[in-house]
Amino acid sequence: MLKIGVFVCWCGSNIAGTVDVKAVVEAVKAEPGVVFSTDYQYMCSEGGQSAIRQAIKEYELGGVVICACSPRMHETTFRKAAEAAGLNPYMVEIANIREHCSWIHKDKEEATEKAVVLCRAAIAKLNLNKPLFPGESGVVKRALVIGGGIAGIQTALDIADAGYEVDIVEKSPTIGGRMAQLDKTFPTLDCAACILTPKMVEAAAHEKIRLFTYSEVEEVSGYVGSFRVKIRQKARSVNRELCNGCGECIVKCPSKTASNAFDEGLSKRSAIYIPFAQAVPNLPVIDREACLRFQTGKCGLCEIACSAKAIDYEQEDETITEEYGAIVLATGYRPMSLDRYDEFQYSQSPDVLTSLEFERILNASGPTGGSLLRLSNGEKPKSIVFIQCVGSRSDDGCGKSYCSKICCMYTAKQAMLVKDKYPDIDVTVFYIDVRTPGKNFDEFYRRAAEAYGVRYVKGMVGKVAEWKGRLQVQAVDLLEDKQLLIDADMVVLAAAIEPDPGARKIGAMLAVNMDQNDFFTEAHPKLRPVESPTAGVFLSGMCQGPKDIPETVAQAGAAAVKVLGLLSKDKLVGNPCVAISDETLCNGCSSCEALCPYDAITFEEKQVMVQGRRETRRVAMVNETMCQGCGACTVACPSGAMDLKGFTNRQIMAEVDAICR
Amino acid sequence: MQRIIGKMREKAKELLEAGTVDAVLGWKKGDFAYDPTPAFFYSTDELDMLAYDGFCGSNLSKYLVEYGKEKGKVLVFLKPCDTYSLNQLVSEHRVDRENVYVVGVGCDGMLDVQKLRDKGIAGIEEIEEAGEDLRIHTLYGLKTCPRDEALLKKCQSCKGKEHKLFDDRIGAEESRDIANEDRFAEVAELEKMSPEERFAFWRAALSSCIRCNACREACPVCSCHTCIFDNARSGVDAKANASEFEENLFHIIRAFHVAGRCSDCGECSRVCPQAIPLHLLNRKMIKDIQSFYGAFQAGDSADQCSPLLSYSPDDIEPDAFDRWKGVM
Amino acid sequence: MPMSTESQVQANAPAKAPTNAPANAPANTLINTPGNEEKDGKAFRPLIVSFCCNWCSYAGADLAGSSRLTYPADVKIIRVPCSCRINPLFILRAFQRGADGVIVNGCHPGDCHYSTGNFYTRRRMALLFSMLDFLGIEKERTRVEWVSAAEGARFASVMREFVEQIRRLGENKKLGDIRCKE
Amino acid sequence: MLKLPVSQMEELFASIASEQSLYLPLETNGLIAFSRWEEGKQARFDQLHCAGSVKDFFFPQTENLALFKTSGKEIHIEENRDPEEAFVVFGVRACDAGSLSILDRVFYDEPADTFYQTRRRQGLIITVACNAPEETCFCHTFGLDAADPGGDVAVWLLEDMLYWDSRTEKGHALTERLRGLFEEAGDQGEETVRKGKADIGKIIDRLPLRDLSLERFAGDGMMEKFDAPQWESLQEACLGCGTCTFVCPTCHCYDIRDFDTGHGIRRFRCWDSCMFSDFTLMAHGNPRPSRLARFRQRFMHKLAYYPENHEGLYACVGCGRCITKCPVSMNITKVIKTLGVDQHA
Amino acid sequence: MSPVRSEPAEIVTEMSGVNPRKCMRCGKCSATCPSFSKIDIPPHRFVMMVENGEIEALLSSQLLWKCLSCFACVERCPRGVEPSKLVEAVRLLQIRGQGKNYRTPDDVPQFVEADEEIPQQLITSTLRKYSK
Repeated sequence: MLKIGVFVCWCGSNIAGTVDVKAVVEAVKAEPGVVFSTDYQYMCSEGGQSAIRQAIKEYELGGVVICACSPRMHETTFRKAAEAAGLNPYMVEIANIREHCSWIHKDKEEATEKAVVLCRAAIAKLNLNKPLFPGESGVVKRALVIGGGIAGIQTALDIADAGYEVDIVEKSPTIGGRMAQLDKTFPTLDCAACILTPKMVEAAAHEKIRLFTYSEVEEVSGYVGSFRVKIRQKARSVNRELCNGCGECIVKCPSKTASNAFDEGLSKRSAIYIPFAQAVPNLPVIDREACLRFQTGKCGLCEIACSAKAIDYEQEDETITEEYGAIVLATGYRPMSLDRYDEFQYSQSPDVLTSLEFERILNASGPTGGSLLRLSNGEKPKSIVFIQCVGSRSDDGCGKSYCSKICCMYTAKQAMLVKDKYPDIDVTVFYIDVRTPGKNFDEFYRRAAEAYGVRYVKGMVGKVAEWKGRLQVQAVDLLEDKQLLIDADMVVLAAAIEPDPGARKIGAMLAVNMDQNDFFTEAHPKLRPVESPTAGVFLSGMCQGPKDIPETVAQAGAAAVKVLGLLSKDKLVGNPCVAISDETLCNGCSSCEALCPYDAITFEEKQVMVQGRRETRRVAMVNETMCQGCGACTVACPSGAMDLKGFTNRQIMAEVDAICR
Repeated sequence: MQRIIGKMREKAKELLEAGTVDAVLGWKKGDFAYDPTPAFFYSTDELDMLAYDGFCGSNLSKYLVEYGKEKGKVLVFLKPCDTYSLNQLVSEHRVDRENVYVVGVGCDGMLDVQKLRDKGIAGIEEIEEAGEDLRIHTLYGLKTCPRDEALLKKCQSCKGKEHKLFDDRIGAEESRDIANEDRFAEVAELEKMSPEERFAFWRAALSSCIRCNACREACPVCSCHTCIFDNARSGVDAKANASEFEENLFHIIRAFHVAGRCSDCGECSRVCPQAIPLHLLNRKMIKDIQSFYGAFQAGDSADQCSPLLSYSPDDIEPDAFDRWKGVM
Repeated sequence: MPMSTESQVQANAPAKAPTNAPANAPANTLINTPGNEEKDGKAFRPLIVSFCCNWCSYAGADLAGSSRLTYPADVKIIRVPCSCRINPLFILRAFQRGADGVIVNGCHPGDCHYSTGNFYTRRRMALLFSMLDFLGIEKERTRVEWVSAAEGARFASVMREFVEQIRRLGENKKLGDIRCKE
Repeated sequence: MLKLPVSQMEELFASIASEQSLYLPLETNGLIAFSRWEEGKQARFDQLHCAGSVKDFFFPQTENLALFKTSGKEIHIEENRDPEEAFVVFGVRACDAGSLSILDRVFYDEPADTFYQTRRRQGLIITVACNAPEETCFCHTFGLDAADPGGDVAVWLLEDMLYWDSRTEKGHALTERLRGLFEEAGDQGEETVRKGKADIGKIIDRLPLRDLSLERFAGDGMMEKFDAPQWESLQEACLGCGTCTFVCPTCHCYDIRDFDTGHGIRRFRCWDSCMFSDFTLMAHGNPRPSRLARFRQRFMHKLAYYPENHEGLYACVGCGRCITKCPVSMNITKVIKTLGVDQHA
Repeated sequence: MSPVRSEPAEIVTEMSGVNPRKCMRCGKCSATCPSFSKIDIPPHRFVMMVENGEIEALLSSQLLWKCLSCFACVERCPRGVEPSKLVEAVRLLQIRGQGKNYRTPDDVPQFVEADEEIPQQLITSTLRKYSK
């Protein structure tokens, strides 16, 4: 039987004032296994700890119970003390007789009685304790960033700058993401391309960074420190080694009617294309859906035009498998579809645009070459109306319940840009609230209103109608209680943003949950905002929730730091209190696998010894590195095969028994 | 359903001869009019002993759990309700679907010989199905009984005549329509009682328990290699109910362990030698699951997730369970 | 809950449960009903087992302590990593061994340290409590509370309230094990 | 032989119950089972068998043996036998009555089981002849006579009259105590009983299991069947539950277990079943690891090992409970029939 | 300032099944209302007044009778508040207050036959009242 020592702390008068410490020492002497019990003024002090160490040696104790303050306070202290005396640190149990006893009870007799019970429960548990040893696993010192927008680029750069290798997987042909589509950025009005392009180039040139553009993550296995990821590189039909990016192919391409996604579909592009001038890599890709060669077999002009012989119609998708220690999700966002907002004439009128479309119109590289024109007739508008919160803050089943966070600021920016270039255009913004928390944000918005004369009206637009070649906007001014009818030439809708739909598939592969809006959930909303619940998977940028560029960059850096913290370790030491499956009891039913939040349980066919016979059975295997020790599986397991080390069924029942004795 | 036995034998013969299957799991003729036994048939010349009549109530799915791969592929005859159980076993990886050839057989509702005995019919020698009636030849003369009055409890509220999985079917369209009582009606009756009355009801019922484990052994989802109640290391093992508490514990935990997995096949009540209405506990769980978490029946398909292994952020609070009473 | 109407099931139920008829017929004392009497004439002091998850409710209980917020000593806390570690067996075990009430405390739904643990707890306990109620066991003896680490005051008041509730209910007779009472 | 109009049975019961606890077939929870008689409760002789057998009175499913009390680190052992009680079981059939002699041989064997002994001393068996044997009856195979059921007192219920014939000292003593209730049966009564017996005999001759023969099992016959190939197909249906064992009037295996009450250890015994996977479980496991071995054990015990040790007496009385109660209709008669055929002769 | 939850307000929310607290004051109902020029209390204010318990004032409002029940506000409201249903409920409250509640269903055909010019919406609105 285990030899147990019990140490009852006075905690000065904190415990001893209400609990008769000596009586507790005496009462527990009769408990099974207890060979030694004593009390001390302050167990956590050096004197107290050395008393523990001494007793362990002197009485050859196999385990100790400390009756003191909350284990949340000093469990580690006492475990270390025990370890110093050669005891396994998990052979220490704490009876919380301060927070849960002396501090809440007045009556000394009652408190003493309860302290004895709590101590008994700890002894009963300790009698069933087993030495525990944390598992160790290695760390592959490379990181994967999924998504090559500003979030992904920044995370990758920060990791690479610290000396670790990073791969970026981006599904489109270039990195840059949404930010590359923007004209200017708030609140400084500096040009998006001017600040983004250098980062794109830096990422491409960085010796520690590899770019997998036009690529997708296909499969993920493994766990923190050692993920195996299958990446599919889609066929560009252009040999990236040979191409020199001259662009001759694009000029010669006869198929020029494909919708240009970079311009949000407002312009056309050729079948072979580079998304935009500063694309990284500067490498064309053939859109096989639009290419005559692929659709009809009759063309080949690009091949002829290419002096580098880089066009390769036979090219196929390539799949590579890489190992990583950490994965960062930076899958970004898109503006939601406005199909269900017909009252604003979005689908009917070319002059009703989303903000991102309008951004392209404002952009010098955009469909109008930067001149502000009505797409319906190419004329300069006289009046522009901005409508806020289209699809955001909705509870009607069509939109999003959340605030998209960036619209107030970019609308102010766009209004200001319009007014700056064309002071004669009337600009009206209909808003519900203007939300400007952020450094220099409110000042920025006030500048739009005060310095540029943008008219802000509190109230929503009810409908937009085409009328006599213009748009009639019916709205309300809530402060005046007036209904307004405004003639406008262009209407810009601040569409709600939503996570990129591709994120769902990736989330499922990595066992990262999504909330009801499809944003990835954090490990803890306040304290672990850039970590996903799956160890080794981190979140960066919009995929976690709406945020603007500075916030995205800040989060990208934070995610990078978390990755670095992980990669800088040679070994990962786990929490030894993890689930353990008894393979002789396991039915292989997979109940535990279904609810494990960490994907820590897998099943395999295994030879199992049962009553002296060998049988092949499907049994659960717990990955100790991935398991976080919640214990959900232990209750889901009908056969009782799954147990939790440190909190076994027998231990908890022994505590129950001791308390109810 | 004796009318389809010919086709069943033909099918079994065909598949055994073709080598498609290595064994046939069905029912074997017994000594009396009402006691066919589940049995494996390994050769075609045994097949004349294959039986299918009104007393084939046993759910053969359970036998597939222990059916090892080394024996090869097996043809199993399943009634519609039995297929729910097999689906559940397949979903729990307890049966390899590839290893089983399912022939769904039609069902007229199965009979309970005890119901005849309870009517005072003793010395049963032969039972004929004559339309809506049973003609029972006994040592003490000819007796008759309406067929519907001799149905097994589980067949009084049939989940339907649809086979939820099968490779082939025989007589599925010919299943006789039987009175289909609301399967939750009994549960609802109990819910209406006061807690004291319910307590008395269950005390009376469970105190009859002799812990023979028939309910557990017959239950297709109670398929643990070692039950916690047999496992000396579980801390709750017992061979008898040595106190009222243990009578309760065994059945509460059993119902909880099969919650979300129980296909409501009714075997627990059918096999209980003490006539304890054990299915009510399981049905209560099914009813609760449906009213708390939406439509769900284990065994409907092999790829659905048990409600106890999933959640919704806006689930009801545990203390609010009784507000949902009577919703179903 | 609606009061009972005459029902068939009820009519069949004998008033007192006759025990395992012959097996224990000659006065088998193993099976018996727990005694009803107040011990030594003292006021009834219930025994409450309070399971607390390590991250929220145990910390909440600690905060109650460090804020010196009192609640009756009848409450004894058992620490588990997460409320989802609590097996219905533990709850039944407590009742068997003489607990008069069991309360399960976890993080607020959505705040679970392990993200989803308490969601499972919520479903399991809803079904368990409903089943106990179905068996006629007082549903007031069991409770689930979500207590955050910041809710020390709430922890104390929930415990006070629960103890009071159990005190009013009296001793747990329906789920106790007579063998443990001797 | 004495007699009493059936209409006065209630008075008979009341008289017996005035000094001894009386158990007889009553309907409880939808089952007919031996239960304690109280005034106004209707005895049920219309079904042949009670759900449990008379064994339950002498060898109850659970029984306290001892209590180990701990105080500090010391243990005190206390005997905690359940209290003694004089009792009468009325309505026992020939098969159940016959089972007691099988149990007696086990429990009286030195060292005698004093728990069983005490109950046997305290208990009195009043049998009732089976006017309407069931198709599942095969007591005749074991030499029992449903028409003359034995016990301390044998009773016939014929033509609204109860005929009472005490057979043992205990039976005579009870008869003496109740004498005032009865009339002499007289020659006419004897004749009625004789005719009743003959009628029962006629039915027994028509029973489907009439010809069930143990001929091939006599002597070493069964022992030779240990390796019979038929066990394989017989056991395939068996679920491994303990129903047959627990309803059987002759099965008598038990386990001794300890229960930690928190204040001490309660040692009790309870029925065990050789069908259970944890039967006679030892450190290395169950000595019969397969279901086949466990299934075979039950029948080998009844038909070979027990007779081997008890002058050829089989440990079965042919009550037929296993036939009606087995969830999958596998039972001893099917085993006897299957093994009785020499397939590999 | 604090909203007084008077009893009529509760009746109105109960009758309509509308929770006015969901309103976030965007004004889209008023922006969308085709009768805006004819009404004294714009729909968004109507919702606010219900929330504040000012039913008395609403009972004498013209909006009750000028509202076309076109349900545009219901359709457009991003919060699912359904202002027109609140108007309907107050209107009903007003009618009941006069003791003129409930036409019998038999009245409907006469109603329709009496004037073929009768606007479809009025009939719809009448029928809605019966279903209350």
